[in-house]
Amino acid sequence: MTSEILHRARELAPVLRERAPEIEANRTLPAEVVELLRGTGVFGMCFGPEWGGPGLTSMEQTEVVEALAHGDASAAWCAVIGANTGIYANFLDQQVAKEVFPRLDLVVAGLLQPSGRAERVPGGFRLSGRWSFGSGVKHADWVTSGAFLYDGGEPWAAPGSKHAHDSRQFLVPRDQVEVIDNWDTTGLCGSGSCDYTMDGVFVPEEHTYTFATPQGRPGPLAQPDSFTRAMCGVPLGVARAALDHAREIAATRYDRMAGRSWAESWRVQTELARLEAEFNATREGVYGAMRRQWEVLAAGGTLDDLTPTERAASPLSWLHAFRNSRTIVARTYDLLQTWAINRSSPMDRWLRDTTVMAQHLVAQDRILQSAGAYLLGGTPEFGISLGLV
Amino acid sequence: MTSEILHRARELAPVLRERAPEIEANRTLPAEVVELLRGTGVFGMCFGPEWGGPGLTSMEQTEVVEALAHGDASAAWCAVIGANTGIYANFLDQQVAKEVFPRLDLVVAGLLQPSGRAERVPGGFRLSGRWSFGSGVKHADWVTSGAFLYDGGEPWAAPGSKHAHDSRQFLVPRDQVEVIDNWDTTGLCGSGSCDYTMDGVFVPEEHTYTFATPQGRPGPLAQPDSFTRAMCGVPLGVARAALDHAREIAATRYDRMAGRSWAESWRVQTELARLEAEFNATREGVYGAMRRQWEVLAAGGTLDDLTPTERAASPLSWLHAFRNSRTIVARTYDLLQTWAINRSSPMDRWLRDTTVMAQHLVAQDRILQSAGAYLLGGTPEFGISLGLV
Amino acid sequence: MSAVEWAGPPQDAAEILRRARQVAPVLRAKAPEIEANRTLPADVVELLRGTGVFRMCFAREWGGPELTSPEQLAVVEALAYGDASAAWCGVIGANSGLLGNFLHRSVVKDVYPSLDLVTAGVLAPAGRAERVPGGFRLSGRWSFGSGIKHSDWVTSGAFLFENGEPWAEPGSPHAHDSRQFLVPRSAVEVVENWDTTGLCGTGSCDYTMTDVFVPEEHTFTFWEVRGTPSPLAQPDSFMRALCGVPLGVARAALDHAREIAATRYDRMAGRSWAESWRVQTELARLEAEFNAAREGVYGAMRRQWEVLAAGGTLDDLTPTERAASPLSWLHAFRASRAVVNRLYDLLQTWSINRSSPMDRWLRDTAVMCQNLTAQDAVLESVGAYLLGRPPMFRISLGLDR
Amino acid sequence: MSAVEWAGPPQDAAEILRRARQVAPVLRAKAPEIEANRTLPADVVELLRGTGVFRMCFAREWGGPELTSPEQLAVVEALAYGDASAAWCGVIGANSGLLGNFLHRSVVKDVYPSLDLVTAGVLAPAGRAERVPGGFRLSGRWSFGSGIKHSDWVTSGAFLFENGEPWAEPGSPHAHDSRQFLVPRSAVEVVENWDTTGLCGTGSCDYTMTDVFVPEEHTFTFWEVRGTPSPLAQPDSFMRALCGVPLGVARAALDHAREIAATRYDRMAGRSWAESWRVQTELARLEAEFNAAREGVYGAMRRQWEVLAAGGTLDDLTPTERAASPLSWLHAFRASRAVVNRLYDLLQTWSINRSSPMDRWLRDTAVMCQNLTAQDAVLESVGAYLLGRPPMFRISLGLDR
Repeated sequence: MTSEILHRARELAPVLRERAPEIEANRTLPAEVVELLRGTGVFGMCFGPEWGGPGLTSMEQTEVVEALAHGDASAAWCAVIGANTGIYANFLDQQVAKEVFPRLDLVVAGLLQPSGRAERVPGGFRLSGRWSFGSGVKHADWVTSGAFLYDGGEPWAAPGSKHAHDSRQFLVPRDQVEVIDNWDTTGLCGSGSCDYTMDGVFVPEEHTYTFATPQGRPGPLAQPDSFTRAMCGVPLGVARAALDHAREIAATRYDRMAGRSWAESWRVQTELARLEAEFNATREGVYGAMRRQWEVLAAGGTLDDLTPTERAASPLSWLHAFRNSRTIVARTYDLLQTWAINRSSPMDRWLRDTTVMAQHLVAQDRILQSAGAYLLGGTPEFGISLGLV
Repeated sequence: MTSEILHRARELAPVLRERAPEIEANRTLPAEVVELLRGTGVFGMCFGPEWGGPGLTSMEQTEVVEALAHGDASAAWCAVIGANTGIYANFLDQQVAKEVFPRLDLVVAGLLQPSGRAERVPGGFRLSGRWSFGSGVKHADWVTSGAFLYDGGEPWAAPGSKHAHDSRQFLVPRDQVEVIDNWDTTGLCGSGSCDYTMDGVFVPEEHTYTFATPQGRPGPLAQPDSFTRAMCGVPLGVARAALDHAREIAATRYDRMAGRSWAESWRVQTELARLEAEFNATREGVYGAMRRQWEVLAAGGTLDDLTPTERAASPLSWLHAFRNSRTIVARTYDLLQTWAINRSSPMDRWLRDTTVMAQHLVAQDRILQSAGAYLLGGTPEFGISLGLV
Repeated sequence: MSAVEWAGPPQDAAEILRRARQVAPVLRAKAPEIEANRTLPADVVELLRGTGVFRMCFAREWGGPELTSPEQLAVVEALAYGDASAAWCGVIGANSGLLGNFLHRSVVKDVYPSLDLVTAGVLAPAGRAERVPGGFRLSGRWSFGSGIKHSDWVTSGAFLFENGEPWAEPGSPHAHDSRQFLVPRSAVEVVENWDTTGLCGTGSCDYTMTDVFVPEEHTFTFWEVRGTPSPLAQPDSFMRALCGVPLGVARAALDHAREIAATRYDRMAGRSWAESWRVQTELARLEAEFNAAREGVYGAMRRQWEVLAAGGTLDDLTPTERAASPLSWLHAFRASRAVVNRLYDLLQTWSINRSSPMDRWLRDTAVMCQNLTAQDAVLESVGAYLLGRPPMFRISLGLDR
Repeated sequence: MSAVEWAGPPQDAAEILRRARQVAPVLRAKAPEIEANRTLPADVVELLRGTGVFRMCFAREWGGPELTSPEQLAVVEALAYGDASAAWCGVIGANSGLLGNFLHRSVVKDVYPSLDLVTAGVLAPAGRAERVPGGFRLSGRWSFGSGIKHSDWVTSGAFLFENGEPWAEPGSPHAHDSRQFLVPRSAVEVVENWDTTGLCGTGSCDYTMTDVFVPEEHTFTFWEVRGTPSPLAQPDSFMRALCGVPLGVARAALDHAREIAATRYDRMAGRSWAESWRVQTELARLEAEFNAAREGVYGAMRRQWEVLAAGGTLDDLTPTERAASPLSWLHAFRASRAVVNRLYDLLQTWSINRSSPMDRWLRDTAVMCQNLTAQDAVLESVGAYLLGRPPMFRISLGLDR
């Protein structure tokens, strides 16, 4: 089962590469591309055997994402986000989860950071607000959104909560949100990461959840960081694609001014090798931290059973993957010089894709701050990045 | 007169280079080396014509320091510190200055940051404390030290002062301080930057001063930042020396494994050129900012007449000079590979010298913080680096 | 918005610089349109023409303002502060006045009846020129002809052939000589293949010629000065001001970032960006790097100008000084691009939308760094020169052919 | 302090690793003495011997523990956590067991009557071996013989000569063949020329031999496996664990910096270092870079081991996988050094005194990065290999001679 999804992802990659200009131009995934992704089984890859799903490990998931990103970054981005459905299922009431996800290939999109306002009403909440960067929201089946809770107009927290103001996730059908067509980047264009709004949408209590309380079977995919692990497969897949592309191009070029083939050029040889070294280290850094974490979690442990160094290693490896992949792409672009600049070269797209991607929260300096503060006994700004909830 | 000091400094450089191992081993400048420096006139270079001095501009001073550092970093470091005598003279009562500096080639050393405690007594202060990093203190004639003021045991500030607790500089004869022999680094060894202490030393009022109040002729060398400008000549001189050395060595080496001379090697050609580019930019960055600043100050303006960008440019260029020179040395070391590692290669010493030097306050991140905060309207931690007193 | 009106052509450097600064905001506003057009719109060309940038290199003997290289650089920086593509076409178009120093004196007035005409074209020899009575028949395809669509004249490098055989002048150091060929714009066919996402507006298309007759007197080389000797009548002079484009963009990005940063508040961290160590130190670090890169260019240029203006030649510079110029150009390109990249990251998601100029500057600087002046070949050549070996790319050092 | 007592030689990887970790603090305490001595003091050599590091590569058929490459690497990291020079000599000395796979089976027991003997020497052919009856007469000078002073045997690369003429085996791909020559330590003359300020304690002196007779059966090459085939009987196996030295040092520096940082207070800024964005982000960034460099080594090594242990050869790896190993070693050296340099800066003046280990680590990593495995020649060779061209430095790829 595992290898089947990976196999299909690899088979789909060249198709995605071909459709990349169309995906870009569309500024969100074309419906047909969504169906192609669905056909690989990627959207269901996080559902465990208890759901009849394939239950891929985080390492296996990341490999699938890398394979898709080797084809197209936006498609892979939407795939990894859509694949989180099976992770959210672990935090919902299990009966409700079965109802909202009658099939394993439905897509949930949305912004998890609490940005909206949920007023308590009988049986649930009335939800309003505006959420940014809702990647894949246009083709989603459900939308999950973070929001702060209010009761009678006042900020509300559960008795004994460690927060002054509690927040939760709210799952609503896609047709209840209004998408604002404001995703207008030149990188990762096809992710359709638009803002969306809701105004007084009723959400029943049982469609709300938090990542602090798993309700499904405990396990490595019922952890507060589960849904961020495989994202870095996107930059890694793009970087690998760029390196492969560069090796292929370099093998065919001749430098007339210097009177030697590129394959004989110190510049090309050393830079290509240096970038391989950096890519390998970056990628192994991700998988190494992930394997260690999985080992502990699969044995029934929690993130607290990791040493601080091991625990910090995961979010740091993701950030590192985003940043180094982007650097590798930029340097590969320079390696190919004017062979990179034309829109017909995938380097042009990859440069823009990795640049935009690297602005995502998981690659921001605050991750460094939080991990460093955690290691030093200081105050992390963004504890959730370490699974500190 | 100007060109005479520079000329002598250049002539002295090879002598200093030869004595470098001895200077290192001695962990402070040998007396004979101090006299060689004195002979160049460097200790008097900041005294203006009104003192019968040569009145070198900051640019000219920096060139002298670069020339000495081309020979030996520790000697140049002590030279630029000793040369500040002529700058301190601008902040002392002019009659007192003439008494304490009867000749123009005396050396003042000491730590300016307020670290000690000065209790007000009739006619002056009783000064106690421990000061760190007193470069050149062993061969100094006078010692200047920052200290906080106390009156009747209580922190004291002048009426109307913007500080809660005022500090001042205290000038004492060298024999009144106790030097602690704790300078034990492997870089910049010869600077003898030992701690020193004083315990209840009486300092008459007229031997105290602050950089906020020039008492000599106003001008570019009577500014709160005057004494930090030429320091970056030390790393710049070392980096230039390393580049010259590498070019010389590279021109003679043959790579047997590759079957080509180093002069024909892409590795050597491109790296040497890249380092020249970085060195030139770094150095011109210093002189460009300095020239602009001098132009404004020499016309009777103050630092406030510079645009914020121009004002920030000076301390940033110094930091940049320290850091980039060190990087250039480290990369030159790598360029020469095993030809750099033996103690007989100056690269070994330069690597250690520039590493230690780069820990000086002028090269620390807080300079970046202060300049950035200044440009953004935030709060500089260390305003004096921008001449904000 | 485009209604910038001036009374007649500018007379001196100060006036050209003033006008360049004045059009910069107009260019900034037109940037999306410039991008979309993939070559400079006609009204933008006229805007540039009005600043005097196209005439800035013309020697006084032809009635030109003859800006020094540092003055030219400042003009280019000012234009690039508005739009990179426009500045790029500005500095390329300004080559007309430089070519005037190498053309036969007899034809300069005919070729350039106005000082505001634009010359475009590719100098590296790529075509083939067959000697015929009175001149040559020129054919070939040249790549990256920035600004060619709005140009008046096109200059192109080509190898010389006589009766189908490679030809070199007796005593030439080369086995096969090349020259520049100046033809009217109408003589060339433009290939519509400039399709980048950076520096889009330069219209740096390929162009071809087939059997175009070029009279002998419309040919020249950069090794034979026919005008009055001057610091601008040097083989490297047309490369000097190009790096004003990345420098102008980097300055614009620094100013933009400072402005944005001063207004942002980080809710997660609970402090304003102005009080954030991250923002403070990174902004300061980038100022330091930018200043150094920029002063590196001006410093090398001033020293070179000083020697040349005193009647010296490039050979009167020390090897280190001579190497400093091409190295400073490369460094300016690369450092400016790094500054833009890091500012993009500094502003995080405030950079990614197409409405942010950071998005465009990122693409512009990535593409411009692929220009020959910013390639490793320059490092290799300068390094070889410093080590006493023959450099491959000699013109960047102004080395005699 | 040096009284570390163990009951007999260790029997397996876990025990060797445990002992290595146990001696690390002792080595750290002795580091100043090791430095000052410019070669390992005798008691430090015995300390290492006691850990079993020198025997760790011996195959089971010789009674050795036959650690896998990842296990060896972990041992080296653990030693380097204590002292870089000691770890360097540890991994070099451990070559005895690897050479056992290439020596004639008949002599292994004679040469290594104990598994704890140390082999030092320089593998790159630098000397000259003249064929004589029964063997060779060897002369030459070899550079950088780390650990030679305390070694029992010395192996040296040399070119073969017959009657004064360069000699190659019929069918050899080389015009001139070379081999390794194993001689007792007493046969070589050590030149006292190791005078660095980093990695001081390795005593990596030059050594010479003049006309030393080496019997045929004490010669070997890395292309002919004479022991049982195994993942360690490969031409590249002696290079694999060396990068444990920089990795161990970098880990030590990271831990040291974290410890120091947790206790410092910045009076000028008015906050503890633990709450400083500068310290937090830089420490985290360096953890990320270290982890990646280290996992890069283990990842490539695991994949290689998997293939070799299944009976495959290096040719069964994809080119990308095969290139990954030497690249990961180089990267480990360079990244570790960068981590140390940046931690030195992070701690500012808390690093500069000789009493801080940062001072030593700075010098150690600077010198070790000049080792061939960390030089650009590796990048060049691996790049050439990936592009289908003949690499210069073949052994790092385990390419057949």
